[in-house]
Amino acid sequence: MVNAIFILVIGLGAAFLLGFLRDKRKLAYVVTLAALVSMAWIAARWLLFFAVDGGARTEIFTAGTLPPFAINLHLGIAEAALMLLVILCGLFSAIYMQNTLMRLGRRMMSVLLVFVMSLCGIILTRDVFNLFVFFELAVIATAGLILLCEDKRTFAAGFKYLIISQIVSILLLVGIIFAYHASGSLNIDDMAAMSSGTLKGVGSLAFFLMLMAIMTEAKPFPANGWALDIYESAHPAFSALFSAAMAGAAAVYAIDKLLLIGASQWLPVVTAIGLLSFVAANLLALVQTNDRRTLGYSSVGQVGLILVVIGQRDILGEHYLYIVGGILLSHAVAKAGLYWLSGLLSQRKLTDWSALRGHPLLIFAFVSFVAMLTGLPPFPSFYAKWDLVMLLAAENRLWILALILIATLLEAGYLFRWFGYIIKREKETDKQILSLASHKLAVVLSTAVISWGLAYLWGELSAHGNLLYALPLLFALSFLLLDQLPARIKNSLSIAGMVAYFMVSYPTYDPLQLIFGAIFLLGSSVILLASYHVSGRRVGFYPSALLMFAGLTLLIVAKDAFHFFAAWEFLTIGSYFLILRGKHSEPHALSYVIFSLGGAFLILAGFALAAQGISPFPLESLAQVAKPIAPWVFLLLAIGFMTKTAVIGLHIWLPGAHAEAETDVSPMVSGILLKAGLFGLMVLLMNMGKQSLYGVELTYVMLWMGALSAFLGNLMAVFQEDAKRLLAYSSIGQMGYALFGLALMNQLGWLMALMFVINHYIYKSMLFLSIGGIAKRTGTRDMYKMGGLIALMPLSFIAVLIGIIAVSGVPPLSGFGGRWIFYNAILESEYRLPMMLIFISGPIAFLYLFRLIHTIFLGQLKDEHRQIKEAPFWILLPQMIYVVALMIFAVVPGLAMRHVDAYLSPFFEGQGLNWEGFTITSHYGYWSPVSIMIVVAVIFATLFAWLLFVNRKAQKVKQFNIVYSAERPFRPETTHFAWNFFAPYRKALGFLMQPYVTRFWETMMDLLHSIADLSRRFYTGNGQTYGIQLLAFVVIVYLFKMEF
Amino acid sequence: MVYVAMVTGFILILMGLYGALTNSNILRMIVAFSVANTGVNIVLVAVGYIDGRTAPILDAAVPVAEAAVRIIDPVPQALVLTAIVIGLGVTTLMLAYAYKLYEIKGTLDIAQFSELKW
Amino acid sequence: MIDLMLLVTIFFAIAMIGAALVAIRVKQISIAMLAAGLVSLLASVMFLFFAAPDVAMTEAAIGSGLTTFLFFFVLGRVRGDQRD
Amino acid sequence: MIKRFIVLLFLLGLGLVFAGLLSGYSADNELNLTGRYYAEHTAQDIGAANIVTAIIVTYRGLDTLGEVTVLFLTATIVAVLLGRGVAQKGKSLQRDLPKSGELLTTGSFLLVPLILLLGAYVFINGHLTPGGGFQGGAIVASAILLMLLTDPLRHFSHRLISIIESISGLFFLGIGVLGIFLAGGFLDNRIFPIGEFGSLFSAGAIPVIYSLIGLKVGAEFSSMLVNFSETEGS
Repeated sequence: MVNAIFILVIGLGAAFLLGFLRDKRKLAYVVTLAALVSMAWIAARWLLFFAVDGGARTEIFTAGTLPPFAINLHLGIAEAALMLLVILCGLFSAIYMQNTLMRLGRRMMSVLLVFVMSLCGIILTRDVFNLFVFFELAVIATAGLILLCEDKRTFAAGFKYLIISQIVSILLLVGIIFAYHASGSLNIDDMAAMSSGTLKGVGSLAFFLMLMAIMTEAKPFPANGWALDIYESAHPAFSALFSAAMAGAAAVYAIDKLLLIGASQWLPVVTAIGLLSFVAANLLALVQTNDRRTLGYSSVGQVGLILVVIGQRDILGEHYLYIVGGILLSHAVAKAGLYWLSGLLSQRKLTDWSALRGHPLLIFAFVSFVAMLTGLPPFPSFYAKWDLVMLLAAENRLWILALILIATLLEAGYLFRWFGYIIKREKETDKQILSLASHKLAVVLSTAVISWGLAYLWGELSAHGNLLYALPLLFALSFLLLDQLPARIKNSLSIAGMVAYFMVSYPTYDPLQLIFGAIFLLGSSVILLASYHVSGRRVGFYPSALLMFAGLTLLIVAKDAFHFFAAWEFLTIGSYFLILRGKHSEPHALSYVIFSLGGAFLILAGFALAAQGISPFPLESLAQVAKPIAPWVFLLLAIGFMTKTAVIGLHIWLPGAHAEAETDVSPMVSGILLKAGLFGLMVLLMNMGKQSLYGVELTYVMLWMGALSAFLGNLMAVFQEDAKRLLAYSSIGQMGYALFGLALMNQLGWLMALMFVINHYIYKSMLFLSIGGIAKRTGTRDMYKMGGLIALMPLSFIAVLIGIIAVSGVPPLSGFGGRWIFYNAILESEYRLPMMLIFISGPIAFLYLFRLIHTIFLGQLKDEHRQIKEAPFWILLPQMIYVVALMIFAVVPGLAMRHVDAYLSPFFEGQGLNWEGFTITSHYGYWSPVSIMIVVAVIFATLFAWLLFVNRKAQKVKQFNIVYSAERPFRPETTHFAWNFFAPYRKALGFLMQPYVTRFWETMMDLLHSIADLSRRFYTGNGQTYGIQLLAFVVIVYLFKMEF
Repeated sequence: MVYVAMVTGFILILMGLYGALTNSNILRMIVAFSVANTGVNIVLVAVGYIDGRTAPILDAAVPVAEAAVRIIDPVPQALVLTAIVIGLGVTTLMLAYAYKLYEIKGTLDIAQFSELKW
Repeated sequence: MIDLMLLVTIFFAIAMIGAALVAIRVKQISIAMLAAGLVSLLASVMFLFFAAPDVAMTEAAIGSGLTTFLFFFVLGRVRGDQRD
Repeated sequence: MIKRFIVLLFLLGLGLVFAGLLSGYSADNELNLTGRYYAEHTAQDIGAANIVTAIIVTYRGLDTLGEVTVLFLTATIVAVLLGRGVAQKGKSLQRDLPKSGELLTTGSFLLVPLILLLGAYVFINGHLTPGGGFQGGAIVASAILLMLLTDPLRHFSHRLISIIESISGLFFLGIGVLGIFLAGGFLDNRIFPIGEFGSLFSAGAIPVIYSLIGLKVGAEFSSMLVNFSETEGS
């Protein structure tokens, strides 16, 4: 094995060698690359030696003398990995900057080499003064590399950095010399080995100065204005190095090393600084519009997170390397990738990134990087964050846990908003923003490949198993490769895959899983039939949809909390991509993903609290969670799941997301995705049962939430003009029923909730499809703009008719069955007051349902609609399937329900229903679906025949044009009878419709933004102010540390 | 004596920092930093000093055998040497930057170079 | 003897602080630069008392000599901007 | 005014830290472990009379390598920084400068070789007497400075400077690497015989290394000076 000191020697030697190559730029460039490649090769060999052969860490002595009398270097797996990261980052940046380096000549190349070399030196050395020397080298090289950019402002940024580094080196030198005086050594291990007595008094102060100085290189908030200016103005390839290699690898590793000396009493300081940076930087990033500055803030935040992990290493034990490595590498790869990506664009506004649209590979790279940064599966940061959160909760460090999750949510917020810009913002066609040089492209794409490689690696190393081995996930990912195929072929493949998967796996499902599994797999296959109506390639649709379905499929079979949560994240992300595809869905998709991730983090926190360090944590163990924390676990999980079911208060994301989605996506997210929340609630309630907190029974609260959701959801649906929004609000109400049923905590309630799962899937999918088909033909979703479509779209009419009968729960369709079980269930329990709300919401539902059929299909046909045709065949086909399914389910509900009933009965003793033949009996009566169907059919047939008979002489009336009295009203729609149809009710109940909740969340957002906008003014841009801030930072940390 | 030097060093550091953080002229900031650097060097040398001993050079006056009790600690001196040279490097770089900044804007007022902010 | 050394050290210390005060407060930059060079030069003499001839040489040659020259080189280029 | 006050306030805080350092400081009466080791072992192991030199060149040779690299970097970056957009080739820098006096020109003509010689002496004897590569390098550079002062328009060959810089740097590295193979480790000076203690050719590779450092530092300082002097005044 080659001595690792050759990494330094080669870097330096090549830099010196370049002095000979004044006019031979090409050769100089080749030498630079060759040096970097050979450095990387040495580091990689060592990494393999440690990782694969299990080699022990080695010491490299210089000057033939043992430490502490000469400088020594340490080489272990962490050093090898970090050096490989740094060198590869340098290599990629060198390739990326080919043109710039060639233009500026050999000098810049040697500066780049020295920069990379000095970072390796920082990582390797075990001597504090040597650390100082390498840091100074890195600082000076930074000041040089800043010049790579043509931007005149970079000069100022470089100077600001030099001011800071002057202060840093003063602090560091004073610290070093007093540490030397206190310990008699300059060697880190030596100092660490001394009794902690050396760190009292002078030693401790000296250590404090050293720590603060090195900490500054990690750019902690608020002493980091200079770094942001560099990030904003420097060459993106250098920013990549500066963020990923210098701050994110070398500086944090130096801090890690230094902490060997400071030991545990300094860990809280590092944690606090890291947390502050993580939260503040992500908050400030919310109001940024410049892409590179945004990335800079994100970088500060991520390094802060790494600092938190370092500060928590006392509880991480053997997981420390895995966790810190996962987060560190994720940040490095993703951040460098994003910076390199930003170099492809010539404009600096976040919205200008819409230029990426039409380049699926680049978008894929972007998504991978963003997912890595936010810690989504299957990337290393996900595994790492999971373990971190588990351990934090086990040690009861809940504040840290909470702040980490909040800051992560903030980060997800602006990153996904950015992604929304890419997908949805108008491209400026007159400007050529994107330039795709092949070497730059190669760098970006290979970084994306590396990100997936790391995802695989971390999965392999994980104690929970590799997520990438899950078949449904692989199936979804494989569609990334197939994305060039025509949509119809991909559609057939998806349907075939999902049906086949169901066929193979259903024997292993229990009845509950079977119901959900059938909906998730077969149900979505039926909806996918509608997707045949789209021609072309439909890039991005199938990977997203299948990712969501993969998440759903994995969710129901998840055995432990880790896999449950991973599946939850998958379905969240997949559905977010799906929703984002809608034409005007950008803000709605964003609010969806923020609420969903917020909910997901609550779930994560809940699991962490429950597990108390047990890993893996089986879901059944939720039942064994002990008393004082059990209700809190319940609360966190319940709110998390209820975010997904859009309970009132957490519902504001739903209407927009469901209504603005594409025609075939709306039924997927409404009919199928919402059930994931119910499934989660069932798992929760089944295992934890009733919990009470401060004397309040939590299931009782849920009952009220369900009742309120049912009532208010339905009420809001009544006043919608937009048919799809109406259906969306109706979903809130429907989910309220289901929640209510579950919260009743009796068998009938549960049965009814499961009935709802099936029913709601069928009729909501059907209604969304038919309304979607109509909207497609008429070009509008506003009901008052339609009318009289019954003759033109009879099949859609039938679907809507059947649908609303089913929804409203009147006989003979299955909705009635649901209601029947429901009322039985209510009678079983003693909650009368919420029950009233539920009863009232029934008729309310009827109001909006009536409107759906009345305004769209009856009345007069609009002029502009005379030529329209029935909805496309492929959209109609699933509707007709649903009609049949509804009929069957109405006649023989027992097909599915009796198994579930049997499955549920062990949980609730002696409350089951009696299933005999076609009749179902409860304590309060019996229900025979078949006879009801026959009775209703007879009544219907009789009435219909009578009507026909009476109306046989009916005349057709021609439509006439209404002429306003020589004047057009200001808003023409106000004169339409169907506009604001329920105005009288609005007068009575309008006070309930005030968008309190929306206003609440909007105020929250405004507040966050104003805070961010105010506090970022703190970075005045004046280098001197930055210097004062650094000084203030040091002094304040000192005063705090002295306090404790 | 050591304390006098050390106090002087610390005072120079603080004075230098004060000058660097209050003078808005870039050149004057650099001058102030070089004063602070000198202060650091004094502190470093003072830490290595032991009263009544001689320079760590072995010659006729300090035979090898008595070295351990006759000389002062050589390590801080070695560190100061390095620190001085590195300080020169940074100062030079700052001066070059100052020149460049002047060329861009025709002023040396640090407050004028704040386009990058927030 | 020792007292004399102490006195001389104190004298140099006061001189240095005085020069430093000039360096950070005086109106003309050129004088400030010279004062900073003087601080450095005084320090290098002081290093001799502290049995550090190597450091003294370096400080004299680099800290006060070379640095001051570089200062003046740059000052010569940016003259005309003398406001504070 | 407020700014000054704030700065004063925080400097007071920093002063508090320093005061803490001072009040807790107790001067040593004995050499500490490291210092004692150097005092006792330098003569036998390294063979250098000047212990500071032994530390700089050998024990902490990696620092010194870094230090030389700092100067190398600085010189390089200054060249990039000041070379940009200034001194377009062909356009000579004809400025109306007063001719330097006859005395100065003649004086420098005589002095420059002497100064160069002194510089060389300082760095070659670094292991015996105070001084060494850095001090010698600075002296060498002062000769260049003198030439610049007498004739500001004199053109120095950047190429020559950078080749001296590169060669001495590479040799420095090369000797360091030889240490890995021939002696105990990177930058070990015992690749050559240690020789008789106190003589010029002793202390193994130290005189060679220090001479290389002297050359390199001299070249780097000169490069900085030349670059600064070639910038055009505004």
